[in-house]
Amino acid sequence: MTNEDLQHIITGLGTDLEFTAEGSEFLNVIVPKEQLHNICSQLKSHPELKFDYAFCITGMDWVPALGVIYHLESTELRHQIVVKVMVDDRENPTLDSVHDIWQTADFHELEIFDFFGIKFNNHPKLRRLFLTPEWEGFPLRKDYVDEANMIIK
Amino acid sequence: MNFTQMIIPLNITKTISDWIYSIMPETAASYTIMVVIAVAYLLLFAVAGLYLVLLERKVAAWFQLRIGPNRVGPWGLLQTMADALKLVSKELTSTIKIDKFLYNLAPYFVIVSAFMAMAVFPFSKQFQAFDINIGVFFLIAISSIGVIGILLAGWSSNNKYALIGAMRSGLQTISYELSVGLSILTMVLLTGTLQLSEIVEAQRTGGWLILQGHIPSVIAFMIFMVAGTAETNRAPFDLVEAESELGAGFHTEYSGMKFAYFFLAEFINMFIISSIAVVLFFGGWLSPFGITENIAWFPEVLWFIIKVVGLIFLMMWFRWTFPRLRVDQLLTLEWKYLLPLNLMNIVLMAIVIWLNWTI
Amino acid sequence: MTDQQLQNKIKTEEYFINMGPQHPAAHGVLRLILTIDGEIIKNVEPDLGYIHRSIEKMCERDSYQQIVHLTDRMDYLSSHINNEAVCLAVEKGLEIEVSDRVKVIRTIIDELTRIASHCLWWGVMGMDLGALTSYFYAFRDREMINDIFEETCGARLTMNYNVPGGLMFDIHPNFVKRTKDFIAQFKTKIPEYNRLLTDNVIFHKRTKGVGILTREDAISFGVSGPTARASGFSSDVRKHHPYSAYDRVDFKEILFTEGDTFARYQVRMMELWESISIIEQLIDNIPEGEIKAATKAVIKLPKGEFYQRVETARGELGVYINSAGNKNPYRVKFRSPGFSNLSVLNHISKDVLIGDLVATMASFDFVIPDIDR
Amino acid sequence: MSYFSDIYKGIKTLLTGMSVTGGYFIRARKGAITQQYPDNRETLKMFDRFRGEVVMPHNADNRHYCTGCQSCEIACPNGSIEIIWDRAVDPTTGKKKKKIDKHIYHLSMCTMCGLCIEACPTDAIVWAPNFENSVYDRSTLTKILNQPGSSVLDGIED
Repeated sequence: MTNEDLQHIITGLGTDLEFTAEGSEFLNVIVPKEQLHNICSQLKSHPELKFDYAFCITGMDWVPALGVIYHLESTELRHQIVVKVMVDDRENPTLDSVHDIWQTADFHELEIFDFFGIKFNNHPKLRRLFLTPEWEGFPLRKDYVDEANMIIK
Repeated sequence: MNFTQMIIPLNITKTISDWIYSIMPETAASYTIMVVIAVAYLLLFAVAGLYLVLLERKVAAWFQLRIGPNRVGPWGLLQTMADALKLVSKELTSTIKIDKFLYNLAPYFVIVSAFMAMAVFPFSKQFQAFDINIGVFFLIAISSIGVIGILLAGWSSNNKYALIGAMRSGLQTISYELSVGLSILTMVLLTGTLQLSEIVEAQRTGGWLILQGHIPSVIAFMIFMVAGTAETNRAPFDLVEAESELGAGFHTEYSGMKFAYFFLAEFINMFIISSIAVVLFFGGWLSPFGITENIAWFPEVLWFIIKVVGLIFLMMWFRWTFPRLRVDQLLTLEWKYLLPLNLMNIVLMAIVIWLNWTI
Repeated sequence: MTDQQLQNKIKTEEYFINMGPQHPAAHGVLRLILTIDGEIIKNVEPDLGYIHRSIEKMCERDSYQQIVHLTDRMDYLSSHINNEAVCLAVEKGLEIEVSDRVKVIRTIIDELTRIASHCLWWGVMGMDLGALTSYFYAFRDREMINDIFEETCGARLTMNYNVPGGLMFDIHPNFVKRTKDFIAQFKTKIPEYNRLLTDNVIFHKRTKGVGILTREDAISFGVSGPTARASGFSSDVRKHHPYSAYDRVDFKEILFTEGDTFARYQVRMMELWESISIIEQLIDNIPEGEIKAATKAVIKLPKGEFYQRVETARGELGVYINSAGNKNPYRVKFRSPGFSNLSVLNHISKDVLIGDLVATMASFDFVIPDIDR
Repeated sequence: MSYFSDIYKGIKTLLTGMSVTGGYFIRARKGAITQQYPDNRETLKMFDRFRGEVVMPHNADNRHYCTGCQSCEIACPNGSIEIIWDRAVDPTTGKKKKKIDKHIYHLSMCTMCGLCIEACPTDAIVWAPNFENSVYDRSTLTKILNQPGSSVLDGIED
């Protein structure tokens, strides 16, 4: 399915969706954070989309917004799409968890929480996965400073 | 018990015993001889255990396209001696929350029970410290005491891995004890005696027992080797240690000489199991087809050692080839395969003897 | 006493056990917190980060050429494939088309890497199940591949042979001959592997029906590579999104439907044959051509996002590069196969014995730096 | 009856496995792949391209090819190369020219990626197949690649 067809179908799934294909090989859909869970579950269940394989979930720090990028693929129809979601609140960023749609999100959300500090509602057990529980700050954010361990060129 | 009737091995020892009797009263002399024999056996088997370790390492290396230890002494012959020295000189460390008494007792349980079994081994006609009429029975009884040491070690270490290992060892030994016992019983049917020297003598005329009892004997031998390997906690039945699952199993918390006791006991147990097999199936010290029977100077003990080492090699071959069983499969193998086969085999053996089909 | 009362009376207690970070079956520093009832596993909770080096953060300060050598240290058993993933992503951004020669050489070395990785996996799988000899047989054969790499690339493991735009230097003159020698010899060794381990009855007992992963779960958990293909999930990136020279070679995607440990084992064993066949198709006619496309000394990717998927020995590796147009990337994400594969471990290890968990983990073929990055 | 055929098949596969290891046992002497490392130092030869450590070759007159362009320093991902340079008047042309004072190489920080050698325009630094890099003191891993009193070969442009 071409990106135009995908865009056509996905437009009907929610409101205020932004589409872009610029600078990327995939169709990018920017989803408002309130609709994230709803759109994602429709992306998986829609008979013409069937995005059942989330092959990459990336945390992102677009200063000032934080966000998550979902790379999705349909194992049956073999088309891909990129879903982006942004959250502006840097102090207490919160998004909906999609682990009930793609179970791989469970671990990837832990990783994103660990490095970006984005909290996920309804996540079964949000904890520090890589770092120690008492670690302060979120290392992959652009404003993270650690003078002892970071070498900046 | 009158120790003067003990079979005194070989000429040299006879001279020594004569000399001891000539210089002290009879009771004192018999006790002295007891101590001398005990010390001699201890030394003998400490060295034998160490060389079995070396053999294992060399054999493993050859199976695995390696060279094996070759740095200490010629062809690495002193390697295990050096290892033992290192272990002796090592500090004994332990964790705080152990049960001190049992923790320290456990290795002695294992090693002492292993050494006790030595007493009845018929190395050759003259070379047997203690020839009791229930020799086979004694051997089985002693060889299964060792598991108490393993259980104690696992329990007292206060370590979860050790505890799991010990519990596995318990169920493993209890199950496989049956098969060892029953397969030995099959052979005892054939000889009609429990005395080790008589079992060997019975093979002088009729050929080795594995041939005398043909099919049932062969089955009994196979079952005995499988169960015996399990009894000594060696791969593919080394669930007690199972390094990829439990770290080091029951001896995780042991170090230095106490660890060495467990380690040596494993190899001596291997020796015991092989010795029982040699006596029961392969004619003990008797030479094959009596080829050295008329050579007076030929030490019969050599045949015994050769056969035992052969069987030990077989057990090593098992170890370096097979994957490890899982704990439930271990029990399935025993209760579903070995035990029914064994019971059938006993009946078969009884029929064979009843109909006089033995060779 | 009713059954319920009796059960309450003899109730067992669950306890925790730390498998790792120092454990022989952890293959590194993976720490699993097991909840165990007797010997039956109730829950597996991985605790990661013992060798996390924050490669993604380091990438944000390095130039594109320098990123490549960091990926060697991720999945060190498929280092060449990792390098290639980054280079392909950068080449995608720069819109460079590398020559056929580069493509073919990359593919051959990819497959050699895969064989080497599977060899190591086979040896370690045997070792985890208690058959220690397999380890040495596998390493003997892997040594030949390492020699090939050492002669051509200069290093045995962390090769860093790829650069954006091609290869660092041409293959060594002995490369073709050595590879052919290896293939000829290795073909006689796989049947030996099978006789030693694959056909062994104890091995069958330990692996068949253990750790069953269904196709739906495999997809949902994002499992990829041989692990997914054993469950019937056709996830081979080489087939679905061909890169380098994979579109011009003929190979089968090995698919099994059982999803158990033995199926995962068989997929990898059969992939060895497929890798051999791919190498045989390419080794005799490596085309002539440029070894390195001209790039600027300072590579600046245009603004945008570039995603490259490759198939490493463990599964799908994704490289996501977000460029702001500078000489270093704005954000790099490595979607590592091990991380997603690990997430399914708890799901399929409920109510199994410790021995089964070890077998399952061995068949997943974890490389911990790949999970931790 | 499958009970007995299972036993038979099981034993058969076990014996097959034992035949593999047994075969290697018999051929143990020939098959051993062990390298007895410190003993074979004389015969042990690394491949030409082996990345052991970075060295700077000097010719008989104690001249090298390094112009001090710092390409390697920039290319290095780990900052393991530092060049201390100076400008000196070239006696033949009378122009001021860059000249290295010290080419410092931290072997302890090097990951053997080879980017510096790729970057060098004059091939002044090369790989040496030296793999015995263990030392007792970490500071000895910081090496000065240019020999004392050496100078750049004439005619190497920067």
